[in-house]
Amino acid sequence: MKYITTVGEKEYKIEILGDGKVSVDGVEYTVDFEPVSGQPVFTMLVDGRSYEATIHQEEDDDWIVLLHGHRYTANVEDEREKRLRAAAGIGVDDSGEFILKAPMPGLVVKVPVSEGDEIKQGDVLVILESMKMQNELKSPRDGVVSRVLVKDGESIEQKTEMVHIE
Amino acid sequence: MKYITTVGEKEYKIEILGDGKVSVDGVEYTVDFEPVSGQPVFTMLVDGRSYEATIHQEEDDDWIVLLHGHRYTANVEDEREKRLRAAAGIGVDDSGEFILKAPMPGLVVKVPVSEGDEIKQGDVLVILESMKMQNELKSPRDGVVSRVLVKDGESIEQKTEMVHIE
Amino acid sequence: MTFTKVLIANRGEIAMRILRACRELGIKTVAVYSEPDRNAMHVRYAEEAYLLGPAPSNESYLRADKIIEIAKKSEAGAIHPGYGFLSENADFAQACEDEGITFIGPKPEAIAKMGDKGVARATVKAAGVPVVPGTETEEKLSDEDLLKLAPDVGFPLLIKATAGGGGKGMRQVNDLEEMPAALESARRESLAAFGDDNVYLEKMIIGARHIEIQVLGDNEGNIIHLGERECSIQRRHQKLVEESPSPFINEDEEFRQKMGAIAVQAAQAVDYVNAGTIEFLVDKDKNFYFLEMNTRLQVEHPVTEYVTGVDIVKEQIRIARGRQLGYTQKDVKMNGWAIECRINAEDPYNNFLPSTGIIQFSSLPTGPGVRVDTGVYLGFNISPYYDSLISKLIVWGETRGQAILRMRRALEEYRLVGVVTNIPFHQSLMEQHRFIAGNFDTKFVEERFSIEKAEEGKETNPEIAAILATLVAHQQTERAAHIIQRGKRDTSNWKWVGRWERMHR
Amino acid sequence: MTFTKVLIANRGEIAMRILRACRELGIKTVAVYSEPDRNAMHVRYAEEAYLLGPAPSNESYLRADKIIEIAKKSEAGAIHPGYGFLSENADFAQACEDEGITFIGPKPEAIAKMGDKGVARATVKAAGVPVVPGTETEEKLSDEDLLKLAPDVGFPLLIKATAGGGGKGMRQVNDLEEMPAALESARRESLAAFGDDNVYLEKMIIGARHIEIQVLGDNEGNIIHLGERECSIQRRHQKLVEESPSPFINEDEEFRQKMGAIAVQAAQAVDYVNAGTIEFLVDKDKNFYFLEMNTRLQVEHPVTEYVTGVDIVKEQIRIARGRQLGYTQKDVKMNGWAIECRINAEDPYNNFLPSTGIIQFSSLPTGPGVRVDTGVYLGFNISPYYDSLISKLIVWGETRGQAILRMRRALEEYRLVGVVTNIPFHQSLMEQHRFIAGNFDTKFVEERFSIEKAEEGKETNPEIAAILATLVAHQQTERAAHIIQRGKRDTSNWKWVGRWERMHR
Repeated sequence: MKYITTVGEKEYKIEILGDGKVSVDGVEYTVDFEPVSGQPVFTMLVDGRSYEATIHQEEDDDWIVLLHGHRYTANVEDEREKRLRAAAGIGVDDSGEFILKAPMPGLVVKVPVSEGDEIKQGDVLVILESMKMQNELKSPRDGVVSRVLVKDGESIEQKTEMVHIE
Repeated sequence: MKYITTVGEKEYKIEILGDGKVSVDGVEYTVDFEPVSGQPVFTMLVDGRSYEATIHQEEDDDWIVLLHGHRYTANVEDEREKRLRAAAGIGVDDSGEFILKAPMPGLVVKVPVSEGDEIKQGDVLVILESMKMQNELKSPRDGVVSRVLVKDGESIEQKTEMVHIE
Repeated sequence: MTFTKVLIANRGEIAMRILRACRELGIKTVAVYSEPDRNAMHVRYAEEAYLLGPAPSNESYLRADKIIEIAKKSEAGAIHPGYGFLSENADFAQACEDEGITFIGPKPEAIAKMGDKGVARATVKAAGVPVVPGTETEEKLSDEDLLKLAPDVGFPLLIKATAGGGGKGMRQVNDLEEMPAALESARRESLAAFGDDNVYLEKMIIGARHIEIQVLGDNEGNIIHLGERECSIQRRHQKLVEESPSPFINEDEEFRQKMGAIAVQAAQAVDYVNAGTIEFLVDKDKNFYFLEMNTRLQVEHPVTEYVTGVDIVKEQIRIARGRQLGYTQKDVKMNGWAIECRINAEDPYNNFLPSTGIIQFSSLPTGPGVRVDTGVYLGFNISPYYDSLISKLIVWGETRGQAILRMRRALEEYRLVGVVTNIPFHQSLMEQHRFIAGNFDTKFVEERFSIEKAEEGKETNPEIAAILATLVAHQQTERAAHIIQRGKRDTSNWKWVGRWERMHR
Repeated sequence: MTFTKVLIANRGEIAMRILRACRELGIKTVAVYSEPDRNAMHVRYAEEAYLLGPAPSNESYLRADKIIEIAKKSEAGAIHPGYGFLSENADFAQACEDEGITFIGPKPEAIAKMGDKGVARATVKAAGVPVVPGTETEEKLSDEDLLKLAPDVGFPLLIKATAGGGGKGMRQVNDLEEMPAALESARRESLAAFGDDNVYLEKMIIGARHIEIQVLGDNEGNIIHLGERECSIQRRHQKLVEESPSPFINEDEEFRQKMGAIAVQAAQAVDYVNAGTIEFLVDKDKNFYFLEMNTRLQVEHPVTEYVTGVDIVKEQIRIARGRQLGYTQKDVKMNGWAIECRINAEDPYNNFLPSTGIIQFSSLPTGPGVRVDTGVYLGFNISPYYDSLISKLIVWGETRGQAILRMRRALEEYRLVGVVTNIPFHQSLMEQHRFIAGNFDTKFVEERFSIEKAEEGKETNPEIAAILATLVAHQQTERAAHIIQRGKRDTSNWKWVGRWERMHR
C-alpha cells in the first residue's frame, strides 16, 4: 500500500512493503512495529533506535502522534484516493468560509465583532467562559465577519456555530 | 432474574428487581451500581456506603471479587439452571477423581508419590520449579494416587495433567 | 473537637488528598458529589458518599445547606473544605460551628477579615506588616476619590476588587487617562463575579516575584511557618509551577526567617488557627509586601511537604481535633528542593485554550522522588463544569538542578490520551535558560516565554512520526477489511484487544 | 571512565530504575531484551534496544558475549548489570574491563572474593569482622571432614553452598544423624544451581535478625555506609518486606555506627568500589555476625534512598565515571522511616504458589510519601521465565507508625487484575501486632505468621461481594442477549466500552 503522509509542511511518500519493510520517499527501512496491549501506545524499533508514541485519531481524521514530548499532527492519505480527489478538484480551498465553532460548552462572555467588520488574523472573535476561565477565541485569518450567531451572556453547547468569516 | 450466589460456605438468594432494587434473601436493597469506564472495576453505593471492587471471572466461571483488601470467590447461578441441574443429578460429586494440573509451565523437580500410594490432604504431590522458585503442589484431599503422568526433570506446559487422585 | 468521621466538601485531586490523610489517621470519611462525578475517584475511595445535585457548582459543591445536612445525617463530626468552593466562605464556617460541626480551617472571623482585601491590608498593616502601597482605607471609595488618590499611589497601578481573587476585577492602569474606563470595567467584572463592586488601588511592583509563606497555627496560639514557596511562574494570575525553596531566597536563611516572622505576625493579627498562606510580592532589592492571605489549604502545598517532611493535611486535622502543633519553629528544616507542575487540560500551542474529553489512556510517572496527586483515571470525563487541573506532578531532588532534571524525566514519562494537556509547556519551560537560572518574575510566562520559540531548533522527528501514523492508519484499514470475517482475523498483534473485548461482553 | 551511554543488562523494574537514573543524568541508554520482552517498558523507555534471544535466561539475559557485542556495536561506554543475572559474575566484569567497557560495579577481584562464601568469610575475618562461627577454611572439605567438624560448630547448624545465594544448597541440620543425608542433598542442589558442590558449615543463630548495611566506595578508597536495612521479614530466604531504619536499632545510634564501621572494614578488606551490601545476622544481645556481601545493587535499595536522600543508582554511575563520593560519612543522616513491600505474583492463600497471566487492569497507589518501582503495565504478561516480582511499593513516614499506616493505605489503593498477588499477605502483616511492635526474627513469617489466622475475626462483607458478583454476572447475561441487536444495545453503562472498541478497530 502507498500513502501520502503530511506532517507539518512536509509530505512523505510512504509505502508499506510487508515483512517489516517500509519505504519513505524511496528509502527502505526495516521497522519492528507493535501496538502495546491494545492501548493507543505503540513501540517501534528502527535500526536499534527505540520510539514509543501515543497515537490517536482526531475527529477530523488527522492522527495525533505524541513522540518524545513533541506533538505531531499527521494526515495520512491513500495515494490512490488522493489522486482521485485531486483530479476531481476537491480540497485545497483556501478562499472558503471559516466557521468558528465552540471548542467546548460554555458561556459567551463577549462577542467583540459585528457582522460586516473587517478583521485580521489573530483578532478576538468570541470570549468564552469555560472551566472557570475566560478564553479568547481568535480568527485564524483575515476576512470579513459574515454572520454572528451568538450573543453576550448566552450559554452554548460544544460545536455551536458562533461566527462566520468570509 | 433470580440467582443463587455462593460465597465461601454461604448461599444467598439474590433477585434483580430492576430500577436499582435488589433483594437478598428476601430483604430489599436500593443499590446504585456502575462499572467504571469499561475496566473490571465496579462501584456500588448502598444506603450511602461506598464499595469499590475489582471483579473478574475465572476460567472455572467463578467470580473473583476484591473488595477492601479481601478476596472473595463467588459462584453465581441462575436459579432455574440450578434447579434443572440438581434434578438431573449433576454436580455435587465429592467422590470423583481429582486431577492435579500444572498451574504454570515449569520443570518437575520431584514427584514424591507413586501410583498406589495412600495420601492425606496436604501431602506434597509434585515439586514444580517455575519463576526461579520451587513450589510444592499439595493434595486437596485424602485418597489414593491412581496415576502419575510426569517424572523428575521433565519440562511441562501449563495445565499438563500430573497426578490423579481417587 | 473530638471527631472520628470527616466529610470532604470537595472533588478532584484535593478530595483524594484529604481522603488519603484521613485514611492514614484511621478517620472515617464521607464524600459528596455532583451528578457527573458519580464514578469519580473520591466517591469510590470514601467510606460513604452522597449526591449533592447537578453539575453546576452552585447546585452541588456550593450547596452549604445540603452539605451540612449530609454531615449531620452521616454523623460526620468535621468538614474539610479543601480549596475553592466553600473553603473561604466565612458564613459556611460559621454555619458549621453553629451546628456543632468542626470546620477544618480557621475561625469565621479570620476568614472574613482576610476575605475583604481592604480590611486585610489595614489589619496586617496595623500589626506592622508591610503592604503594597495603595489606598489605605477600609471604607468604600467612589470613582472620584480614587481618581484623586491615584497620582499619590503612582503609575502604573492596579485596580483590584476588595472581594477579589484569581485575577477577577483586576485592571492594570498606566496613566490617569486610562483610569475611568478601567474603573468601570473592573467594577463591572467584580460585581458579576463576587456580587460586590468595591475596588481599591495598589501600586504595581515592577519585576516582582510572587513568594508565599505557609503557616500553621493551633488553638493555643502557637503559630509557626514552614518556609516559602516560589509561585512566580503564572499566566493570567493562574499559577502553573511552584517550588520550594525559592531560588531567589535559596541560602539566604536570614531573609527567609525575616519573611517567615512577618508572615507569622500577619497570621497573629487575625488570631489565625490551622493552615494558611501569606502571599507576598518581593522586589529585586528584597523588599517584600503583603499581597493577601489565603485562609485555606493551597493547591501547591505538596512542595512544602516534600522539603519539610511535614504532612500539612494531617496537621490540619490534628489541629482541628484540638491538638497542639506537632512542631516548634526550630523543628522545621528544609531539605532538598521540590517543584510542582500543574498538569492542566489546556492547549499550550493554542493560547492555553481549555480542552475537554474522556481520558482514553493514562500512564503516570513513577520511580524515585516523584509524587502525583490526581483525581482522574482511565475513562474519566474532563468536563467544562470544573477547573482544568488534571493532576499535580511534584518531584524532589537534592538540589534545584536535580529536581529540574527529574521533572523533565517525569514529564517525559507522563502519557495522557483523550484530552490536550499543557505537558509540552512544562517540558519547554524546564529547558528554558532563564527558568533554570531562577531568573524570572510574575510576568515571565506572559512576556518572555513562548512555547513556539522555545521549541525552535529543538530536535524533532517528523519522519518517524509520519511512519508511525502511517502504520497505525494502515493497520486500521487492514482491520476494517478483516472485520467481516471476524473469526479469522489476525490475532498476533490484536490478541489483547480480543481478550479485552471478550472480557467485557 | 568517561562514558555518555550506558547499556542496561537487565529487565523489569530494576532496568527501569537504572534507565530513570541515566535519564536524569543526561546519559544515553541501551536496553537489551529477550523475545517475550519485546514490548516491555525498559525496551520502550531506552533510546536504543537490541534483541538478545529467546525467553530462557541462559539464551538471553545471561549471554555475556552477546551483551558485550551489543555494547560495542552501540558504542555504550559502560554496562550496568542491575541485580541477578550477570551482576555478580566476576568473569563478566572482567570481560567488560578487557573490552574497555566500564562495568558499573566493583572490581572483578572483589566480586570473586565475595562470591566464594568460604573465601569471603576468611577475608573479612582477617580484617577483624566477626563472622558466624563455622568451618573456618577456604579449602574444600570432604563429607568426612565436615562430619568431624560439625560437633565443634555445634547444633543446630546450617550446611551452605560456598557458591550459594537465595537459599539454594542450604540445609538446616539439628543433629549429627541428619548430617549425611543433608550433605548429599545440599551438594546435589548446589551442583545443579551453581555448577559447584562445595559446601561449608555455619552455626544457626537462634532468633536472629537479618540486618544489612549499605556501603558506597569510590576509586580513591573512600568508603562510607548509608545506615542499615531490616530484612528479617522473609520466607524461604526470600525477602518480602524491608525497612530502614531497623526497629531493632532505631535510636541506638552508637550501635548503628558500630555496625556501619565494621561493614566499611569488610568492604575495605576487598578494596571495594561502588555500591554493595554487607549482610549481618544480629542476635538478641546485639551480637552481630557477617553473613555475606552482595557486590551489587540490592532490590531493597529504595528504603535507604528514602531515609538518606541519597540516590544510590546515580551515585553508582558517578563513581563509575571516576568521580569522588558526593558524601562524607558525616553528611549521611537518616530522616524518618521507609518500608518496602515486594509485590509478587504469588498466592498467599495457597502456599505462595507463583501465578502467571496477563495484567488486565492496574492502578497504582499515588499521593504523598509513596513510591512505586515497576516494569509491568496493562497488558504485560507475567511469564514463568523470570522471577515473580511485579513491583516494589515503598512508603515514607515521619515515624515507623506513620509509615505502616501509609503502607496500609497504599496497599488498599493498589489494584491489579489478571494475576494473583501477595498484596493480602502484606495487608495482614501490616496489621499484625508483633510486626507493628517490631518484634520479629527471620523465622517470623514461616513460624509465627499465617494469613488465614491473621484474617480470622477481620470484618468481611460476603453479602456485598455476593451482590456485586451477581450484578456483574447479570449484566454479562443481559449483554450476551443484547449482542445480536448490536446497534441498539444499551449505551448508558457501556458507552465507554463502545468508544474503546471503535477506537481499536
